[in-house]
Amino acid sequence: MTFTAFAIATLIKILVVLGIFSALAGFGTYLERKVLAFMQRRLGPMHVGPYGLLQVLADGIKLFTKEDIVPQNSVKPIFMIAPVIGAATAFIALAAVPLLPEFTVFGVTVHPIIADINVGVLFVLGVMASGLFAPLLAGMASANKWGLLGAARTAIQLLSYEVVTGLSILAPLMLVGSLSLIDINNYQTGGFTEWIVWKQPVAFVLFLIAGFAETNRTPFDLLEHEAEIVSGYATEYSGMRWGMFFIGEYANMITLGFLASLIFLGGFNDWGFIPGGLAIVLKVSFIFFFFLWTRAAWPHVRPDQLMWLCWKVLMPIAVINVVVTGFVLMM
Amino acid sequence: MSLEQFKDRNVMQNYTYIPVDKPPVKPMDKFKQVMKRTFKGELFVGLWVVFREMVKFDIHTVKYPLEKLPVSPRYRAVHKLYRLLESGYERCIGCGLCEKICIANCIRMDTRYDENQRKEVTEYTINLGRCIFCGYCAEVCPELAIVHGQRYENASEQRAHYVLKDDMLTPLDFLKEGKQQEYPGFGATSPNADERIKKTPLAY
Amino acid sequence: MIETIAFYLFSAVTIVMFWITVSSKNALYSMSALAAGMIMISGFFFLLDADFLGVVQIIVYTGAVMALYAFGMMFFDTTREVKENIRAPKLVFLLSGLTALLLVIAFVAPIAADHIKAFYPMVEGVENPQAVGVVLFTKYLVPFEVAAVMLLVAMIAGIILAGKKMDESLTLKIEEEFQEKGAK
Amino acid sequence: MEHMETYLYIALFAPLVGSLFASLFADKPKMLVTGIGTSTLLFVSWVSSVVLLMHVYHGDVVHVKMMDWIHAGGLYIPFGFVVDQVSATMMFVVTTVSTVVHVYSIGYMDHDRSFNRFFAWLSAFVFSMMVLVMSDNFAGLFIGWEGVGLCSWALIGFWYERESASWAANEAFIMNRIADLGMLIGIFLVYWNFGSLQYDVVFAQVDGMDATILMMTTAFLFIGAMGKSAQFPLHTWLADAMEGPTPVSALIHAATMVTAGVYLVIRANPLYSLVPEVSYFVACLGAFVAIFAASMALVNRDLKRIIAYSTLSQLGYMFVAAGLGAYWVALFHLMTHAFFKALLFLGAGNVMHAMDDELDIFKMGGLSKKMKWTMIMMTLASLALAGIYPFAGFFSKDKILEVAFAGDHYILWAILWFTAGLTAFYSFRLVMLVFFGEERYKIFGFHPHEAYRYMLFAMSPLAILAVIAGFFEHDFIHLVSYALPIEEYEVSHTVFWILVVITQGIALGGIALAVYKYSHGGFSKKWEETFIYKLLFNQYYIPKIYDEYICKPYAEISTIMWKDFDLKIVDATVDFIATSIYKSGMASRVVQSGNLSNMLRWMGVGLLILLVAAILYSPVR
Amino acid sequence: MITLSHYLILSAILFCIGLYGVYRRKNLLLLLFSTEILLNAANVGFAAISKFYGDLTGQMFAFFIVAVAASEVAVGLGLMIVWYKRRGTLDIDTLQSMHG
Repeated sequence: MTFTAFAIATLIKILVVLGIFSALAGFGTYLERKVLAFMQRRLGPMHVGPYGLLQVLADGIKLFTKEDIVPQNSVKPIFMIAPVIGAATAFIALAAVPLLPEFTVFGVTVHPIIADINVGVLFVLGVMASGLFAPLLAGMASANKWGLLGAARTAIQLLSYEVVTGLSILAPLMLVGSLSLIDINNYQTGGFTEWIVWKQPVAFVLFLIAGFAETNRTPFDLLEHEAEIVSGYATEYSGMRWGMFFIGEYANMITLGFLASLIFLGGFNDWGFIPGGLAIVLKVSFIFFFFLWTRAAWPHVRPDQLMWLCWKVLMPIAVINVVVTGFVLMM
Repeated sequence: MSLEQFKDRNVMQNYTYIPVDKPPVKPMDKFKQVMKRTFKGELFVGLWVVFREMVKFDIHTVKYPLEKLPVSPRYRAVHKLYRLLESGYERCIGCGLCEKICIANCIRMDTRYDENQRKEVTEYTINLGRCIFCGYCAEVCPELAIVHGQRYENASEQRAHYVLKDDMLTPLDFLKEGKQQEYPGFGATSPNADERIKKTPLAY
Repeated sequence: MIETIAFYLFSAVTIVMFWITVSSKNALYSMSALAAGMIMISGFFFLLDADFLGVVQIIVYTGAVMALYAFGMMFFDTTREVKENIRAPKLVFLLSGLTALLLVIAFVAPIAADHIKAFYPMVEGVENPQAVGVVLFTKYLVPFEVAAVMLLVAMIAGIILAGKKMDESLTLKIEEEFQEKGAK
Repeated sequence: MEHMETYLYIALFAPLVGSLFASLFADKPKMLVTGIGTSTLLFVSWVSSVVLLMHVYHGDVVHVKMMDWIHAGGLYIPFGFVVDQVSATMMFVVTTVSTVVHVYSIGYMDHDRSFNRFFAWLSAFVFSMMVLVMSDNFAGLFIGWEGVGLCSWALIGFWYERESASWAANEAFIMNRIADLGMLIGIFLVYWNFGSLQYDVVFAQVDGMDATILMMTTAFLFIGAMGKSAQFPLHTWLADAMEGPTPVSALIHAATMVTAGVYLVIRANPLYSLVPEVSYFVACLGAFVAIFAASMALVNRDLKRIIAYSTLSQLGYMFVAAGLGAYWVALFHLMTHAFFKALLFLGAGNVMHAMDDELDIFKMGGLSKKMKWTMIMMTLASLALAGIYPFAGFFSKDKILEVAFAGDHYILWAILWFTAGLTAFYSFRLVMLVFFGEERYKIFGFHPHEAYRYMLFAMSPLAILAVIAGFFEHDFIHLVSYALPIEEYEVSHTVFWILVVITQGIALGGIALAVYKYSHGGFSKKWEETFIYKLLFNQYYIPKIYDEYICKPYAEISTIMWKDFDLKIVDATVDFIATSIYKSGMASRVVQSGNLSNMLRWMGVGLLILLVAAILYSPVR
Repeated sequence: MITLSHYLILSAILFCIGLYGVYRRKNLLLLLFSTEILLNAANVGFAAISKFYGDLTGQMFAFFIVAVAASEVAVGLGLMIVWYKRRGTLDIDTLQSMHG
């Protein structure tokens, strides 16, 4: 492929991914509200459009047209950049994720991955990790004590759970022997029984728990715990800047869903009669639903419980899992 | 939901008492608790409950502006000022008890003697912005002239709207149509009041 | 082509970011700029086919180190203006400028060239993480283990230092503190 | 062979263990367990030595290499031990005497404050001595050599509160150091020329060596031997060393350490036998010392000094034998001498104890009633010393005379013959003055008493050996014939018997003279006015000469060097350097402001300089 | 075409920016920032040499530098916290109780 073709293809992929996932993130908020409502015997948004479907649009319009308030004592450039970091890192992380199996459109074979780097998993994790700068900088720049507390919680929570994420993912990587997500996917071509989740159930659970913390979801959403610190790092934000945090958060959730599906749940391989492309969408949807589900079911934890859970429960389990995996592999 | 259901205040049989243990202090105990709670499936119980509710789709939403829940007769919403059924005069005799008893200081009245040497109420305002809807005024009124109504939607664009006496006073045509119901609610005598009265020595 | 563009782009951004880091009076600017610079550095690593190093750079530096610094900043209340009494700024410029000049001369002149021999040549067809792993766990096993121990020690040291009671030092005690203790 | 190594290590290290054990309690008050413990361990060592002696009796040699001691560059000195016939004999002698002395000391040091310390040092000495005799190389020998010197110093100065004791200790130590320098030079010469310090390696290469080198080597080694064995002119320390506790004198200054010089000559016999000049000098010096010391013993009034001089004299005999090439005779005399001289000293210790540490024999007399067993044992020892048949001394001493006569060294023979007479005389002078005659001690108010029973029992093995050791001559010859040259002396039967008779005659004559004279009141006072008496009594004025002509000029030179050279030149130079450094430090102190920022800038300056240097002097440019 | 010299010069420039920061900064935290720049500059140089000479040793060095940097942050930050608790400031000029 020539350079130009490559550039154009990549550009198109970028645009498509950006567009789809922005929309998905918006749609995610609608889904969340609906699912939560149903689980709480409510109806959720109903008034805008049929079944409230246009609520997303309404919210979007509201956010875009709202006044962009920048507090006087804040560090303005950083205050303004922080939400962008949040959204950008979420999308950059998506760049190394193979979203679908290869398919052909108009006679052109499309690899639905923007950049296939051979350290894919690490790249995704790394970029998602650097996403912590969004709430961190936002909280520190916004000259608000709740913001600062939210930033401090960001630092400890995301930093700690990164360790668990990395360690939990290490064991499957040892099985596969590659850091490329495509290789990991191909490892599980054998079908349902070949999914890594059966070989590494502990790692899967750990990865999910850590994922909750990394994406800042209930029961670990301490960064913006309404009952304690108003809205945490986002206290001073409004309008589109506030919205960007949420686009980032939902994009991260989807990325995580893709990661979990690819690494543990068989990826985009055909699943029985279901074609691979649909299979992965189903899996990601389930994981996304699972995020909402737990939010409806489970309460928050306290920050000290969170740290305790990370360092004294999850991390040792993860290390033991890695060691056991190592021994098993050696034998 | 019928009114009878609403009146039944005996809810004790639905209460569930949850035994509360002392929280664990030692790390090992904490760990045991986490393990217990994890593997006992309590977490999954929560998940199952919400999932069941979602699947059952037993929606309890009241589409409020479109449908409203019935209000208890003893509900204390915006006041009503009643008129005498026969003459159409206001029931208020200007005794000033409500003004005295109001703990939010929201009732204000001016009175004077009219030409018949009867007391006449010239000004009567209730500042709903300040009112806490405690019901003392209705309770203390000897004439059942001021009572609490059922109107709880009192949003407005101006504060001035919160003190309009005309909104509370039963309109005359309304009275004529016989729509002023005798008040059984808060501040009114209970239906079995006669039985509950203890006879005083004077009665003999 | 794209490598050249990327190199110059990254270079420019990195230099600007690092310059902001060292010269800004606002500590938050410094930190953000440093973090940005670190990510750009990882871009160089990707350009240089050191994928694994690049990812490590992102995870360790931006993920961990800079977050720790941010945490420290919250501790030290330095999220705002930093007052610094800078002495002899000209000397500073002179020193670093001269060093830069000399270093550039040293690198432009082919002093170091043609004298380096590859001890662990990269093998074609082997991915970078794999190659890195092989070298790291054979030739550099002992340094690797030592580095691991060092990190562990540093972690323990950090915990102990930041823990309670460590700010009470007998040797550095100020006179009043002793009297205070005595009064109790 | 394996278990023989075990015996070797037991024999070697049991005393060390005892010493370390006792030293644990060195600063504690008396604890009987230290004495008993060290004695037991020494007994164990003795048993091992006897087992080793039995083992080597038929010509086997136990040789172990314990470790590489020094291995630096070309210098390679393994640390090993050898038990051949010579060292087995020495080990037997050393452990026997020291076991006896240890047991004896439990009684002798009974009331001493530093009981534990004494046993720590005493056992340490035995260990050093064992190292000395068992080492298979000159380096190990030197270690033992210095070790016994150190222990000797500590034990002579055991009662360090006494000025005289510590003076005597230092004197002994310094004298030995002077001699050790010679010894060290000798060892260096050995290493330089032979490339090794191992005995077997060295002795195997002896034949092709240059005569001059051999002569120098042997001469320097002999200087060391002279110091250790207190030969003229380094003899003064031995008499002064009597300041130490009597068991120490018995063990160190009679039986073992002082014979180390003889042992060295015997051990190095392949060297000495090739250098007749030095050997002859050794013999002459030995003969001179024999008569020289005996003459001083004639008039001395000090109980222990008399015995010390007799020790000197007997060492002279041994050197004569060694110098004349009859090494086995020297060794034999060494052994017998060890037994009876130790016995003599221990008896003297009993007497001292009885007399409250009084040493003047003219204040004693008639003690035989109170101390019968001591008297008997000391008389036996004296008879042995005098060389009367059938006591041990007869066999060895007579052999020496025979060797001298057979080697046509008639002058030496005459001197030794005369000395034998003197020996008999002074030993019985001592016995008579102490045990017989009028009871002078009563004048001075002493209340003598016999020593503890177990002390006497401890001495009894020595007494028995002093009597019968001589009869083992043939066994001894058989034993040492594996290690030493045995030469048959061509003396006809008649001559042999004549010699025996003459020697016995003069010895008996000496005894008779002493017994007769001192049972009748001794010599008259006018003898003390004669020049000879004064000369002898003042030890030929040698201590005085040393003091006048060596010590004092040395002190003066030292003073001059101190005041003029040291203070004015050396100190001034050093002070100048120090002051200049101090001043420059004061001047540059400001640089060290403690300000991190400034330091970082200085670091930058350094970096800049290095960069310039790197660019200018790049090796790959 | 980008050659080794490009990278090395970039590395040198970054290094000198870091040096400038080290000389100039008086706040301990910001001083540590500058040292991070120094380390990163070195890392770029190492990685570049590693690439252009086809030798992994450079990358190995870079890895160990990263490890060192991480340890340095942990310990350095701990020390700074202790210092800040005692003195309430991070100015280097207050940190000279041992001047000669």
